[in-house]
Amino acid sequence: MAAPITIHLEFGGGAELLFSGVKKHHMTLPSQSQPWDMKQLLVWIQQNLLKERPELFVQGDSVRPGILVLINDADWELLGELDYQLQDKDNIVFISTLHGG
Amino acid sequence: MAAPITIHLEFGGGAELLFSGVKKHHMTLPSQSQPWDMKQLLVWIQQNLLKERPELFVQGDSVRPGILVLINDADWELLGELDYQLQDKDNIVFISTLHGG
Amino acid sequence: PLKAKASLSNEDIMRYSRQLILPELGVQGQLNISKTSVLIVGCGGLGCPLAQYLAAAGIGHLGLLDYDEVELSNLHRQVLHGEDNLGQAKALSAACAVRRLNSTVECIPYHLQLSSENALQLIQQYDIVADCSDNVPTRYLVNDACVLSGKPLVSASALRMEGQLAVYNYHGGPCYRCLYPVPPPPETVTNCSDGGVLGVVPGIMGCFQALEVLKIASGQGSSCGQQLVIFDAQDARFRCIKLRPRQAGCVVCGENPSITHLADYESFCGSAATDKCRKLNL
Amino acid sequence: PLKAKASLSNEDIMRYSRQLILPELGVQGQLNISKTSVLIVGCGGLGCPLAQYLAAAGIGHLGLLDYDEVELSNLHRQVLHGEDNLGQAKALSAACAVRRLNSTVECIPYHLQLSSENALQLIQQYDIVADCSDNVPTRYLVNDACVLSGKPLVSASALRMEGQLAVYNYHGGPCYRCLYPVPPPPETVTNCSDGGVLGVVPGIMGCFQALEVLKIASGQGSSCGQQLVIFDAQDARFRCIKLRPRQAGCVVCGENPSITHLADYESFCGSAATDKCRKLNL
Ligand SMILES: [Zn+2]
Ligand SMILES: [Zn+2]
Repeated sequence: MAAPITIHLEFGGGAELLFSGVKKHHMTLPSQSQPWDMKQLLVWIQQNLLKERPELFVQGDSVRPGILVLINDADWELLGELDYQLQDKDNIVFISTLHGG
Repeated sequence: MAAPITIHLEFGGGAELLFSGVKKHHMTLPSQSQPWDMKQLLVWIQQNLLKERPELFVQGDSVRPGILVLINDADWELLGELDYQLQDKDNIVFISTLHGG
Repeated sequence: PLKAKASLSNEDIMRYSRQLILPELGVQGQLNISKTSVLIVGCGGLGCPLAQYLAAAGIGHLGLLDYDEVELSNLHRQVLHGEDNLGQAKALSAACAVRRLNSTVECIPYHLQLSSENALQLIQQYDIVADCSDNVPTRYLVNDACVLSGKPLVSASALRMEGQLAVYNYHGGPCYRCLYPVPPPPETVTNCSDGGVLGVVPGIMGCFQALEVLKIASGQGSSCGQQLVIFDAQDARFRCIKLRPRQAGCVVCGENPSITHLADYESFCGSAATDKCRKLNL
Repeated sequence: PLKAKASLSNEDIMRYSRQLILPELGVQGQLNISKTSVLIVGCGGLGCPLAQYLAAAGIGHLGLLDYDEVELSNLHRQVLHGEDNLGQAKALSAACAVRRLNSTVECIPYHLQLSSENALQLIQQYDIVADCSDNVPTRYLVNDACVLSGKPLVSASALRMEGQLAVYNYHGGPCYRCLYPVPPPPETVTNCSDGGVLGVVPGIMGCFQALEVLKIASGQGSSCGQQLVIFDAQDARFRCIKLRPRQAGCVVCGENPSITHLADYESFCGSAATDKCRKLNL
């Protein structure tokens, strides 16, 4: 069994509007047999935080195009994307790309 | 005996000009009987890094007026100033106040 | 202080529509901005972008103070002044540029040096003060005058490729003297004439000042009240520093202040209230 | 490309003296700036401060591109345009303002929409491109044109109280498509007309763009080549994100690019190359 972990979730660039406008969320993920990975986190967010219009946040089993995922201030592509295993106190940011000028 | 510790020193706002223009210094402080404190660090900097014109950096046993000391992104006044005991991997910044506009 | 506008005109609604729809601002925030008066001390590298964005955003009343005239060596960073303004008073040149941008802003140029004699009388007429000056004595003078008249002070500075910003005397936070009780030895102070400055660095810092002024004016509040923002343009890196609280022993904002009126800041600092004299390069 | 200046005139030395003395710049850096040409795509909230600070710093040649005319609702953030310029082409209005500031800058206004037909021919004439546009199709178009012509792209964007900045296709780093291979669903895209924007936020981001352009032009180099800077104006917080490297599979800058000429970006993105149509607020 992996122990429960706490993570710091942030939404920005407009993605926070899907979460009642709240940008910062301190979350505890329950213990489970395997370590948490990003793929499971996305499912968990849909079930526990994202109350409506999931198609504006996820597409298939990943985030929709135009949302960048950052793990501890690094592009998640550098860390394995969906396969990244979450560590206690990780900071995960979902940020919508801005296009205005 | 306290073990040797590594610290990250930074100088900015012009204070780096006293250190050959080098802003960032990774340093290992040797082991000593007592834990290192800021007062001892100032002496150590004078003896090991500051080659000339110490009066532009220190005054008495503290930094000269107009230099702000930051310990891990907090004003050192919040952490005991000269009495703060250094921890391994601390980030210590000495920044000259700017007045231009 | 301006009399409160009860509502926005149709033209106001058109002009400010893109910021009115922000939930953080809204109609009430815009009305608050339109009834706020701001004194800008220094119409140079910081004061120019600051005045520009405050005027554009619809600030009610802008005081533009500078004793100096526009020189060719100013134009690389003091973007409200153009080649046609060389030799003109900066305060007047800036006021003309502001009027081109937004004629609904009440704008008063002060072509004078801020001094112990005039500072309180001037600052008392404004809601927020922005320190865009370029020398140590003026920074202490502005601070003390803001503490004595109870005004928030949005302060920025820039040199070479670095900038600093803080909001002093705001919501119970520290003042400039809480942080810097003793002025720096004059031989350690570098100004922009001596040390140089990349023009867009005060540009960024002046815009940042405008942001914090607008957040205070609109009612949102500044997030820099007990913080110092330091900017390193070479690394493109900003850093947010948590500062000490208001100091009980501060001689101007503490519990037993010994400074109850403005004195001689040039002799206190051992230097002149201008950036024109040459000092050691540090 | 401009022919290289061999030396600075006495007037240049006076005008740029405060930045010439910076060790990071020096005479060679200033000469480099004076022979650099920059195309600014979009003369709005980002393009105005960018053009202003590039011109002030003595950039050699500035292309100012915008298809649009100045409207009252632009003035809260598009600070090169004044009330007298309402109805004028933004490219022309911006060029006039730039000339007031620095008549030695060669400035060409382009009152047109960047398109697959004209983008390559235009961009090939410039050393650095700055994306200050306001819509998704233009951002892909500018990116692809920069990759195909081998130009660094200094890109910024702003909305509500947030901003983003990155330098693409620079020193072997990623391009915009490496990061965003698939355009966002049109219904998730918000523009400044719909979502609003606090004017000084593009002000700060446009100044930041000017800084990175000047660092590239002078020879210092940008520190944002594989980085994304994100700015939250409410918290006054900047964050620097380490980005993925250039992607071998990128369709335009990868090892086997399938995009070798510019196509139809509006249909690729499912939206128009303007920020004027209304979309869902997200
Ligand atoms: Zn105080
Ligand atoms: Zn690519």
